[in-house]
Parts: sequence; structure tokens; C-alpha cells
Amino acid sequence: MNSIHKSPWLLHYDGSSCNGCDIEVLACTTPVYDVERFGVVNTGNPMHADIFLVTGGINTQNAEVVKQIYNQMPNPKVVLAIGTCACTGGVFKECYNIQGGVDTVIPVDIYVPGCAARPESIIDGVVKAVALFKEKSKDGDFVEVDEVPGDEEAETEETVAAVETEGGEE
Amino acid sequence: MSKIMSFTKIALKNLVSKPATTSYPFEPKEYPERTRGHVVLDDDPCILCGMCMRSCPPGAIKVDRAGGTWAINGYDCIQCGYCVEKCPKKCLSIVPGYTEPSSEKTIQTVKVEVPPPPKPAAKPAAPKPAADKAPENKE
Amino acid sequence: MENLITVLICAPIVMALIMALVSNDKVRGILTYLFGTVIAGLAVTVAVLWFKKGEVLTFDLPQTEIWDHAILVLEYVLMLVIIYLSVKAKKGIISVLAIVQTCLVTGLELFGPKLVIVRDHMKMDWLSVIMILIIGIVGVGIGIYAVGYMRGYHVHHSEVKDRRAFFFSIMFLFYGAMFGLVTSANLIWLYFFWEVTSVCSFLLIGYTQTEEATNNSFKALWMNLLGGLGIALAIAFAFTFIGSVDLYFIVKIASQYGNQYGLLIPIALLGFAALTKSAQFPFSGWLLGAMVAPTPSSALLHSATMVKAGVYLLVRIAIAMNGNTAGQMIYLAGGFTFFMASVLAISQSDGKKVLAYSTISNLGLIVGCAGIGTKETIWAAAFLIIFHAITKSMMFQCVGAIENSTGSRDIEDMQGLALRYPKLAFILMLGIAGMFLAPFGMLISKWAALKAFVDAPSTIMVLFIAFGSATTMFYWTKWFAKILGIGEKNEKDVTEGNEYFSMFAHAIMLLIAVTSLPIISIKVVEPYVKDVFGSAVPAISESNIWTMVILVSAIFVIPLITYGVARSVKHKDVMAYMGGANTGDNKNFVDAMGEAKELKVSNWYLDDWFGEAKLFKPAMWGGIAIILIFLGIVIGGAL
Amino acid sequence: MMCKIITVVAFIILAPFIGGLLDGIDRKLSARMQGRKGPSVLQPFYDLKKLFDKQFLSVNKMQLFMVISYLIFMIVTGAMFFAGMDLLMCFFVLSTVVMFLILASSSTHSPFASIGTHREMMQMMSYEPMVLLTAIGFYLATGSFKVEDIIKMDKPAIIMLPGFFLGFVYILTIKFRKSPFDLSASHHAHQEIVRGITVEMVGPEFALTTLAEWYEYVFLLGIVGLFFVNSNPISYVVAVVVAFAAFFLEILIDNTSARVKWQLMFKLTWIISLVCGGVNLLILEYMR
Amino acid sequence: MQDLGQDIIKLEKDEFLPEVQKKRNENWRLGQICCAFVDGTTYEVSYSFCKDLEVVHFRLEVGKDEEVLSISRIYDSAVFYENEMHELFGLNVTNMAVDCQDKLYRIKETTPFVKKEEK
Amino acid sequence: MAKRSIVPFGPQHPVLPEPIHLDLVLEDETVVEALPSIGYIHRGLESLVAKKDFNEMAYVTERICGICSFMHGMGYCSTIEKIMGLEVPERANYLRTIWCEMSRLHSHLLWLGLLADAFGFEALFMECWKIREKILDMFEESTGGRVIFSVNKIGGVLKDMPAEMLADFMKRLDGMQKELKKATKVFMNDYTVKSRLEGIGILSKEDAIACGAVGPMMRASGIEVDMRKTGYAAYKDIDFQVITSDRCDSYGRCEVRIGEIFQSIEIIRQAIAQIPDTELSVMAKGFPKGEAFVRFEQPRGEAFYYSRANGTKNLDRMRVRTPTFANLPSLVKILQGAQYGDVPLLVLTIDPCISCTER
Ligand code: NFV
Ligand code: SF4
Ligand code: SF4
Ligand code: SF4
Repeated sequence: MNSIHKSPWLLHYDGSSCNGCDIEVLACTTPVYDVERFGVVNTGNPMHADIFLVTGGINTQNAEVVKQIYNQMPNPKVVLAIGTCACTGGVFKECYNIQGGVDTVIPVDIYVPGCAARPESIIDGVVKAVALFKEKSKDGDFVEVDEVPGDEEAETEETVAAVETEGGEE
Repeated sequence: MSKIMSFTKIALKNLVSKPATTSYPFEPKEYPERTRGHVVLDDDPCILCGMCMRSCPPGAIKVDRAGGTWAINGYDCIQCGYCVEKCPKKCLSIVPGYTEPSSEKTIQTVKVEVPPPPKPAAKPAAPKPAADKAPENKE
Repeated sequence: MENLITVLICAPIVMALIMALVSNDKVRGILTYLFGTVIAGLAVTVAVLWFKKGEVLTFDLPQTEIWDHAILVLEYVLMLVIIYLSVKAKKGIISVLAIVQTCLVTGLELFGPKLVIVRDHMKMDWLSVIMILIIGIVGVGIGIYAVGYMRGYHVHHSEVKDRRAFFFSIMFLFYGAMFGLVTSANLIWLYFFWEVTSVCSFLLIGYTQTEEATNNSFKALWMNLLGGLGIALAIAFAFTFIGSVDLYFIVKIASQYGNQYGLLIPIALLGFAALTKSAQFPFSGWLLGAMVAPTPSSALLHSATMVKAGVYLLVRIAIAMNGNTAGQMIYLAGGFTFFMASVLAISQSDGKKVLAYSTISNLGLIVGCAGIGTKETIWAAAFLIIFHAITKSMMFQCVGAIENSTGSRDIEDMQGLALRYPKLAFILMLGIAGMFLAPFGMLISKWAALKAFVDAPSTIMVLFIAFGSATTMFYWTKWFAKILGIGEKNEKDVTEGNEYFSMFAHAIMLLIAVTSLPIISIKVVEPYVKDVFGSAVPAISESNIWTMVILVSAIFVIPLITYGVARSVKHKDVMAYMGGANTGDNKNFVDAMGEAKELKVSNWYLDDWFGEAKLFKPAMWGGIAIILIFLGIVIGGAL
Repeated sequence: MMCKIITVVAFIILAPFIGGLLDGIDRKLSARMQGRKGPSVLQPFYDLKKLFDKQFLSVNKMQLFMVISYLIFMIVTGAMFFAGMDLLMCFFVLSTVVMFLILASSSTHSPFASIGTHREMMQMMSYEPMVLLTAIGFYLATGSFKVEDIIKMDKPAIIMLPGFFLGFVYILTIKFRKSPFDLSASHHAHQEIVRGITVEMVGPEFALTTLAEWYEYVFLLGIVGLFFVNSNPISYVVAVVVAFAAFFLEILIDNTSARVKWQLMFKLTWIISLVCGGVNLLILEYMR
Repeated sequence: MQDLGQDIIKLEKDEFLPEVQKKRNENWRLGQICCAFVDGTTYEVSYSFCKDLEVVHFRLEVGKDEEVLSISRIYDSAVFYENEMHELFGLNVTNMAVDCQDKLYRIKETTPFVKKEEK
Repeated sequence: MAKRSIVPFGPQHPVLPEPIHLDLVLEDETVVEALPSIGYIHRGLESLVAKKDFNEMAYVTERICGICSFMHGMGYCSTIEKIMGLEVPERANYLRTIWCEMSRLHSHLLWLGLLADAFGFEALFMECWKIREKILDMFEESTGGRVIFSVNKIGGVLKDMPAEMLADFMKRLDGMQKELKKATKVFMNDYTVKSRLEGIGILSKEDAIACGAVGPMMRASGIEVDMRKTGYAAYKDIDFQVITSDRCDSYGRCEVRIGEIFQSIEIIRQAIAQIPDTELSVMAKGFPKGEAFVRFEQPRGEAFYYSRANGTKNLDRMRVRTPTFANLPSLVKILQGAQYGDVPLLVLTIDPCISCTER
């Protein structure tokens, strides 16, 4: 049933990264690393994406954006935090406008460390993410709506639930 | 002069020549020696002075004198190399090879046997290899 | 039959007089229903009775002499009316046109040489029957619609003086004039009815008596009078060169001898007159201006029937235009108008304006068909007339009803109409689909026309159609797309039952016409073509027509099934994509100031490309050039 | 008759495979032209399967309904063509097909889809004249609009229709959604309208659209082939070769040009249609 | 390391705008505006103007609750700098051509650069 | 009868790698109003001076941006060097120059690629990034990082480039130059590309000054300003001409940047030829006190660095005014009346770097 591992499409969002990780993500799609070998397409549209790559930490403004994009992605989906900033906030974690890593707003499946994360690490991360799909889709009928998995702190869950659109299935 | 399809030559050349793509995950990548991948501790000379901890910009290193451990969060380290520069004992080095992506942010902890109060110019006591580098769960 | 036709023409005129006296709204409504039914009944009876015989009928009305004299007198009355009105509005110059033509015609009639060949004044054939049915059924439908519409109209436009008695009276008068027009064989009679319709149109355009309306009404008047002058001149030529004012005789002679002895001149002049009536460039301005009139008059006069008088006349004389300069003038003017009007329609956001341009454009196509004047093009023209009349009338009514309910007829305000007013939206969508989608009637006709043009052969017309179809598609599609989409539910629909009655009647008529296209072709259009040309072939092979019919059903059945499928699929609602700035309800997003801002999605109007400011003048000049050049050639060639 | 039914059934069954394979070849070749290794040629099928396996999110229910209709009518168009029916009718139905796609995307009230929709309409307005002219060209060359009659000619139609062929290949660039005219759906590269007309199509819906596009590929290449097919059996081989060559040309154009704006597209396309189609048309009519 | 125009010219508030206007008239472009909050009492606002390779720095010293006149009506591009200063430092800039109302960066904290001293 | 639509452009938008939001009010596809909004990347790292000591700040500042990272580190170090009156050894100056130009190369190539992507020329994008990888390899070999280098320290540099390495780099750059010539020709000559660049986004000379444009943006409007001419680092010893263009449009900006690519190679060539053999750094003793402004020419234009030190290990204030910040007003200006299809392109022609802008 699971066919995503052959065609994982990804969406990249630059949280508050310094561009370092950003351009490395882009570099992955270019000739030298060419992730399209694995069927990866950089879609740019959450509705078409399976893997969500976030670079950079979370700040006041982009928290909402990240949550919204996450919610617009159909199941099954995985989230990759690319770079030290996205993992923990990195060197900026003490800045007044940085809440921390991506996991402060949405559940993160794979952390890819590095400042900047190397294309090789990103590829490794994607490969690991793809392996996760096997488990994810086994989790029963994914046509069912599921709330954001609650493996994070309660506070996170609340905020995420707040942006969930209403209305279940028809 | 404007031409149409002026990229044709390059495109066709690319088409017939070998692609620039590496075969990375299938063949390991060879990093240049200077590559700043991750920080390693040679625990022999370390005196747990904490200099590295204080100088680390993101605060990735935790030095616990009492517990005798030196720990680094690979998911927090930005490979800046400042700790390496600052360490009085020059027991840190930054080497190629990145911290692996994983689904948990693990901390590498190294047990460091601190030699008895150092006598100047004395050789440190016989080192006990601190092999315990098993990752511990952080969160 | 003679008597029946007389009644058909006279009854509406009598009714008009009665309506003029009724001031009570209820009574007017009831009378309209009653009279409407009578007229429709008469029209159908005439059609059925005629069909029983199924052959061309030439006849005279009883007491033709009296009629002749009456018409003579009435022509002067008409002239005086025009003079009075135009002088009153300080546009006296217009009356010159009226005086010249009336004097010309009546002068010839009274003092001119005796006619060599006198024939019957009336003629009935398939084309007349088609027209009678259109006027009788489509027209009456609009009349019934008008009862409800005008009520709503005056609620909305309290500033407009309530002159409904006048309105309905003119409407009925118009029915009569139209019936007369399509059955007359005598050019002088035809000319008279023609003038009556012009005046009716003029009066209805000026209904609201605002400055704009008055100006536009006079614009319509002078342009139509110019056309009238064309007929008057044609009559004059016919008088002097042919010695007959029998339309059919003139056509026959001209088609036999071509451009010898100046025989083509009356044909070209009639064609010219038809161009004005059918609002071809450069005369399109009046039809656009006419959109200030209340919608029923737009539906009745300015799309379904009166403007059809122009193309009707052209189809009548088509055979005489086959392959000569007069024909070239007509088909070039038509093709050019078809293309330009469809291009101009793109830049319009006012629903009625779009319909107006589309009307001009489609009339252009019919004109083009007539100008080519071959069997196939006439086949196509006949179908275009039928489908256009039904569809356009329905759409005008629908836009009018939408305006009454929402207070706007701007296409942008029709966002999500399908949710807000499902019934109106259905009519509108059916109309739009009918206008350009495969496999609806208009498209089949257009297809036939295209094929006919290829066979003609006329490269320029083929190109006009190829490009014009593309632009047509653009403006319809964007309107269609607007209707779907999200909108607020449960808005109040003030459309009255009688309006819906008429609209749904039209919808059913449309569907019947589409599905019975092969039958209409065999029973009506082909015999007509055969009668005119001696033989007939349908422009499109029968197998194709049947496939089309099957497709029509498919286009209703398949979406029905898929709709069911789509509904049964489980899904989860999701926000529309707005770059992560959606505030959650698909209507607002987080703007640059950090606040919620309403999203707006509008259609394209391509003003820099196809705007009126940019293209209207060139289109006018193009039309003028075509007419001047070819009229010059025709007249010059004869001299 | 039997033969026709077989062709139609073959079309309905095989077209997705051919279309998908073409898509795969396209992606592979494009990647190679860009100096990359690229995905496997079967990648489009993996993608399709995955899309069907995804959760179905929907912005507006109307959309799915329109998308299914889009697919079905696309198949009908292709089937009509391969059944040897009237070419002009195929084209007319084709524009109805595009209508459904447009309605599908416009039903969502999404800013990006809306711009995509309008560009799609603009594209339609641009290529429609040439499409109609192509059908007319065939009629003039062979005396029939019917595909079954056209393929019975003893000379390939291309001899009479070089201008139409050029024009048609030109507009194929638009229909195949290739640079420089990939304006409304943004198949390749990143575009200001995100995914344009397909931006709100999620999972299965997007899969259906893709499927319809594959059918369209085959249908359009079929028309390219029609320029060459005649009563000589070898011509079929030639037709297939030419269709592939045309496809390759489109890939090459895609990879060697920037995306132009619709203004330029519209202007160029009409001019080319007018010149290629118009001149050839004049000549043909003169010859008649 | 050579850098032209290192000197910082201290200006009084009333001569400030005329000076800026003069620069503008002489076709200097606005290099930057920088605010610093020192000693918990004063803002140091530095304006740099550049022409070709030259640079001139003007310095205003502003008390905590004092106001600074905006130069955004002279230099359009000052808008971003001034809004930034207002949002991050709480510097009162009056008469700005476009006032973002502290929504330039839309941060959670108010005036993060002067927090410690104020609270 | 043009009707208005509103498009929320961004923050997440595939055509822009970085989040920036624009409210675009459109008539058909013509932009009648464009309101930018930033703050999606704002971190507030300038405030870190209160928490990190001035040496650590060198590592923080180079993470302002991963594209122009090197010069941020260098710019910050220069301010402190200036405050403390440190003489940076010449070799370090030369190495800095070489790395600066390599940064410019990589940044401009990156930009060319993104520009190609914005006008939908995927193959060209790939080609540019393919070439760019070679520079990243050089960076990695010389500094140990592909995009963040961590080689600057107060008083000099941390790593040396031995002569063999420099010679090797030069050889590789020569090879690159050939490939680049071919690829950049496409930008300059291709019909479709030109149709997207010529006459798009006109910024006149006067507007450029009024909007405070800097860098290639300004030079493409015919103003000859290049901070490298002030002679910091080793530029005083290097002979080069400032590249300008009078076209004032996107094509001009592209032209200028392409010119600078080749110029950078030339500068590196000169620097390698002249590099002296000295120490790599001088020791900084004590804490700085005072303030200093420094201006450098980043790939995107002139950047201001400012530090104000008070004699403790923490600075009072550190500020970076980045070129993109200065170019934003120009962006707003050129967006007016543009076509929607050109919006990404116009955003890209200022070569935006939002992370620099917002810090
Ligand atoms: N060049 C550069 Fe920066 C700096 N400073 C700029 O805006 O890129 Ni990230
Ligand atoms: S991890 Fe490093 S390179 Fe990546 S975004 Fe953060 S600071 Fe930049
Ligand atoms: S690694 Fe070096 S600096 Fe760190 S605690 Fe050990 S000796 Fe001290
Ligand atoms: S390399 Fe930098 S970030 Fe990593 S541990 Fe050392 S000082 Fe900390």
C-alpha cells in the first residue's frame, strides 16, 4: 500500500534560517546531489508535499506559517528539521525573537544537524524520512483525519489545534 | 544578437556526457581534511576546566566537573571551532563526518577521568580509556 | 391563412392600444398573460397550419388597397412622430433623415412610374415561420417575464418614472410590427414595419428618460434611420431599374444577372440597411447604448428579435450575394464584426454589455454566413438565428433577474452565484454553455459555418472564425468560472414566478432545440434551403449531428454521475493555499500590516489589449472602410 | 467497426502507460540535459500511485467533480479521435475538456489558482485558432474532417500542410505545458503562481489531472502522427518516429528557453498561427 | 585599513534637519541610521550619508523620552530604519512618512534592546 | 474595466527561497500596489552582544547569512580591530580578499541560478549551480565549511591557504571561467531570457539615489560606487575597474553581476600572484573600548558594520546595515506597475537576502 518511498515530494520552508541551510537544501536538487534520483520533487506547494523540510528556528511570525503549512499537507507526512537552528535554535536560541527549534510548533520526525547542514546529511535525512513512511502509512486508514500527533508538550498541541481548520470529513 | 534556444549546445553536451551527480548514499563521501564535521574530545588531557563550555556560542558543551563528564549536544553544535581554539589543553579537535540525522536529539557524553590536582609539568596519571560514548537520550 | 396573418399582425397592435390605457399593475399583468397566450397561440397556429401544407405561400392581405393607403398615411405619421420627438430633444437634424426617406418612398409610390411587375404583398416560407415562432414564443416569454421584472425594476430604481403602461404598449406594438416585417414581400411594406421597429426600439431605449438614455436612444434612432434610408434608396433603385418592389423578385433578378444593369445596387443597399439593424460595425454603438433600457427590451428587441430583422433580411437576399461584391461587403463586415465584437467583449465586466457584444458578434457570424450565400452557410445561418434567439433571450432575462436580486449586473459581483442563487446560476450556466461549448447548438452552427466558409472558399472568413472563436471562448469561460466558486449561501432571491416561468421555458426550449436538431434540420431548414437553392445538403453530416446529440446527453449525464462520485468521496476540508498567510476561512489573509485582509479574486479584462478605448474606434473605422469601399465598388461598377 | 473498437479500447487502456512513459522519458532527458542523473523513467507511475494513496484534502467539493469530468471528457476526446471520427469535433470537445479544468481550478477561490485559471484561458485563446486551422488544413488537404478518411489518403497530409504542421508543433509547446509557455500549471521549475491551476488539487485529485494529461499527450501526438499517416503501412512507423521527434523537440525547447510572459506568448502564437496557418490555407484554397 | 570620514559629527536637534536637507540637495544618499541605547538614559542615533566613496556620520543624542524628527520626508528610504528604531528601541520618531505601528518585524517583545534598563 | 485582485505573495512561496510577504494588488496581471512585509526571519541577533563576548560574536555575525557569511565575520572583526587599533597582517588581508571574492563568485552564481529559476529556465539554473558547486568545494577545502567558514578572528584569519592549494584553485578557476563564459552568454543573448529582462524594473539614476540603492542595483543604474575602491583588505593593491551599466533595468543588473563574476576571478588571480608571506593574525589583548564604522562591499552592495564597545567583554551595540536592507525601497519602487509574472524576477534582481536584512 505504501508507495511514498518511491516518490517523496518535498516542500521547503525557510523558517528563520540564515540561508546557509537553505541554499544547501536547494543544492540537493541541483546536478551534483540531484535528489530527483530518488523521485524527490521540490514542489513548493504544501498540498502536494509529503516531506516538510524546515530550516531555521521558529520566531513569532513564522510559527503560524509553519503550522499552517503543516496542516495543509495531506497525510502521511513527515517533518525534517534541517540544520542546528531548526533542531534547537542553534546559536540564535538566546535571541529575543527565537522560540527555539521547529519542534516547538510542530512534531518533528527527523533532525538533521549541522551548521550548515551538509547536502549529504540532508540526503541521509530524507532517506531516513522515507523509511518512516513505511510505519506511518501502516497506522491504519490515513484517509481519516488525524489531529497533529500529540507527542509534544501540551502547550504545543493547543496552539496547533487552534489553527486546525474546522470540519471533518464529509 | 538575440538567439533562440541558445542553450542547446550546452544541453546536448550535458545529455551525452556523464552527469555531474555523485552517487552519494551508495558510495560514501570523501571529505577534505579541513572539513568541520563534528567535535571530538581526546579525553586524556582534558581537565574539565569548562573553558570550552563557556566559550561555546550556542552552549552545546556541558562540562560536569562533579560528575566527571564532558558532554556535547551534536544537534546544537554549530561547528564553529571556537572551543577548539579556546581549550587550554588542546584536547578538542574538529574532524570530518557529520552528526547523523536521527529522530532524537541525543547528547554524546564522555566520562572524563580528571587527574588529581595537577602538578606543574607532571605527566597526567595513566589514562583510563573512557569508552562510554553511548548516546543518551536528552529529552 | 391570409386572415390569420392579418390577425397576427393586427391583434398585437390592438392589444398595444389597450395596454396603453391600463394603469393598474394587476390588471396589466393578467392582460399580458392573456394577450401573450393569444399571440403565442396565434403564432403556433399559423405555423402549424402552414406546416400542414408545407409549401411557399404568396398571398395578399384582404383589402390590400386599404392596407397600402394606410401604410402610406402611417409612414407620414411615423415621420411626424420622429420630427416631433427629435425637435423636442433638440436633435432636429435627425428628422432630416426621416423626411428624406419618407418623401423618397412615398413620392415614388405616389408619383413614380407605374410598377411593371406587381406581385403579392405577402409571402410565407420556412424562414418566415421560424421567425414567427421566435417572435411568438420567445418574444411572448419575454413579455411574461417583463411583468415581474418591471415590478422589481421599479422597486430598485425608484428614481425612474413608472411608465409601465407605455412600456407594455410599445412591446405589443413591436410584436405586430415584427410579424408584419417577416411576412412582407413588398419592400415598401417591409420598409414601413422596419421603421416601426426602429421607433419602438428608440422609445424603449429612452424609457428611463435619463440623459444617458435619451442620448443613446437618439443614437439608435439615427443609425436605424440611416438603415431605413438604405431601404428607401433600395426601393428607389428597384422602382426605377427593375420596376418592382417585390423583394423576392429583386433577389431573383439580381441572383440571375449579377452585377449587370446595376441590379446589385438595391441588394447592396438592403444589405447596408441590414447591417445597421443588426448593429454591425460601424453601427454597433447603438446596440451597446441600448443596454440602458430595462432588460426585457434588451432581451426582446436587442437580441432575440428586432436585431434579427437585419439578418433575416440578409438571409432573404443571400442568394443574390453569392460570390459578388455586395456579398463581399456583407461577409467582410460580418466577419470583421464577429471578430472585433468578441474581442471587445473581453474587456467588459457589465453582464449586459458582454451580452450585447456577444449579440453583435453572433449577428456578425450570421451576417457573414448570409454574405457568403451558399447552401451551407444559409443552413448554418438559420440555426444560428434559432439558437441565438433562445439562448440570448434567456441569458438577458437571467442577468436582469440577477440584477434585481443582487443590485448589480457586474460579472465580478456574480462570484459564487452557483451557491447563492442556484436556480439563476443554472440558467446562466446553461446559457453560457449553450453559447460556445461543444456540443451545444451555437457551436454546431458555428461549426457548420466554418465548414461552409472553407468550402466557399473564403480564407478571410475562416481566419475570422478561427480567431474569433478563441476570443469568444475567453470571455464566456471567465464568466462561467466566476459563477462557480465560493459565495455566501441563502441570499434573498426576489425573482418572481413569472420570470422563472419564462426562463425555464427558454431553458427547456433550448434543450429541445438542441436535442431535436436533426429533426429541425430535416423538417425546416433543409426544405428552406432547397426552396431557395434548388437543392440542399446539411452543412454537417448527419452522423456528426447525431454524435453531437449523444454528446449533449453525455454532457448532462456524465457530470451527474461524477457529481455523485465526487460527493461520496471522503475528504477533509483544508484551507486554500495562500503562502502560509491564510487566516483560516479562505477569505482573508495576513497582510503586510499583520492584520487580516480580505482576499479578492477578479477576472481579467485585458483593458490594455482589448479595451474599448483602444479598439472601439479602430473597429468603427474598419467597418466604415469596408462599407464605403464595397458600396463604392458596387455603385461604381454599375455606372 | 471491430477494428475501431479495438483501437479505442487500446487507447483507453494503453494511453496512460504511453503518456506516463513519455512523461518519464521527458523527466529523464530533461535531467540529463541539465547534467543530472534524474529519476527513473517509471517515476511518473510511482508518483501517480503515491498521489492516489494520499489523504484526500479538499478546498471545495466542486473541484473533484470537475476534475473527474475533465478526465472523462479527455478520454472521450481521445477515443473519438482514435475511432476515426471528425477531427474538428474532437477539437471542439477538447476545448470543453479544458473548460472543465478551468472550472475545477476556479472553483476554489484561491488567488494562485485564479491567476493560473486566467493564464490557462489566455493560453487557450492563443492556441485555439491554430487548432481550428489545423483541422481545416486536414479538410482542405484530404476533403474530409474525418480521421478515418484522412488516413486513407495515398499521400501523407504533410505534403500539403507544412505550414499547419509547423504551427501545430508550435502550439504543442503550450499544450504540453513546456517552457517557454508553461504559464498556467508550472510543471517545471518554480513559478510565481506556485502550481497555478493545480495548486489546490490534493492527492487523488492531482493524480486524476495528471492522468488526463497523459491521455492528452497521446491524443496530441496522435494528431502529429496524423500528418504522416496514409494508406501505406510504413507511414505508421514514420508517424510514430515523427511524433517522438516532436516530443523530443518539445523537451529540448523546454530545456533551452526561459518562460516568457503571456503577453509575448499571445502575440507570438497568434502571429505564427496567422502566418503558418494563414499562408498555407491561402495556398491550399488557391490550389483548389 | 582606511575608511574615509571616520569622524562622527555631533549635531544639535535644531540644526539636524537643515543639515540633512543640505545633504539631500547635494545628492548624498542615505547610508544608514543606527540607534544605540547607552547608559540606560540616552539614545545615540547615527545617520550616515554617502556620496561616491565619501561618508559622513551625524550623531544625535536623544534623551529617553525625547522625540526625534523623522527624515523620511527627505529621504524615502529612511522609513525602514526609523520604524526599526521605534520598534526595537522605542525611540520616538515623529512625522514618519509610513508608520508601521511596530509591525515591521512583528516581534512578541516590546523594545527588546532597552528592556533591561527599563524594567 | 479592470478589476482588482489581491494576491498574498509569500511568506511561503516556491519562487523565493526566503520568506518575504508581499500584498500585491493586481489589475489583470499588472501590479498597482505592492506592500512588502518582513519579519519572518527576524532573529534579533544584534542583541546577542549582551550575552556573548566580543570574540564569540565573530561566529554569531557570520551566521547572519549563509551566502555572504564570510564578509559578515570579516566586517565585524574589522570594527573591533579598528577600535583596538590592530594591524591585520598582510597575508591575512590577502586571504580575506581571496575569500571575499570567492564569496562574491558563489553569491552571484547562486543569484544567476535563482534568477534563471525565476524566469523558468530550469536547465540554466542547474547549470549555474553546477558550476557553483566547484567554488563550494574550494571553500570546503580551504576553510572546512561549504557555506559557513569560521575562519575570521579578531586580528586576522584562522587558516592559511598553502601555495599549492592556491595554485590548484587558480587552475580550477580557469576551467570554471570557460564554462561560465558559455553559460552567461545565454543570459545575455537568449531571446526568451532577454524578453524577461529587458526593460523590466527600471530604476533611474535619480531614483537609485533617492531610494538609497547600493551595489549592483546602483551600478546598473549607472552610478559608479564600489566600496572595494576604498581599499580595505588587500584591495588597495589590486587593479580593477568598477563595472557599471546604463540600462537601469533587470538586464543591466544581470550584466553588472555577470561582469563582476569575471572580475572576481581576475581579482583572485591578482591576489594569488601578489600574496605576501606573513603571520596570519595578531593577538588581541584586553577589551575594546570605543566605536567604529566600517563599510565593505558585499556581493549585494555596500554594508555598514558598527560596533560600540565599552571596555568590557560584552559590546554595547553591534549593528549591521546590510545591502538588501538598503535596497528594499528600490524594490518597492520597481514593483509599481510591474507585471505579476515579473514580480519574482524583480524581487530577485535586487538579489534579496532577507536573513541579512532582518538579522
Ligand atoms: N551580500 C550580502 Fe548579504 C549582506 N550583508 C545581504 O543583503 O546576503 Ni545574505
Ligand atoms: S544551522 Fe547554521 S547555517 Fe543553518 S540556518 Fe542555522 S545558522 Fe544558518
Ligand atoms: S575540553 Fe579543554 S576546555 Fe574543555 S574542559 Fe576539557 S580541557 Fe577544558
Ligand atoms: S564547535 Fe563551536 S559550537 Fe561546537 S562545541 Fe565547539 S564551540 Fe560549541
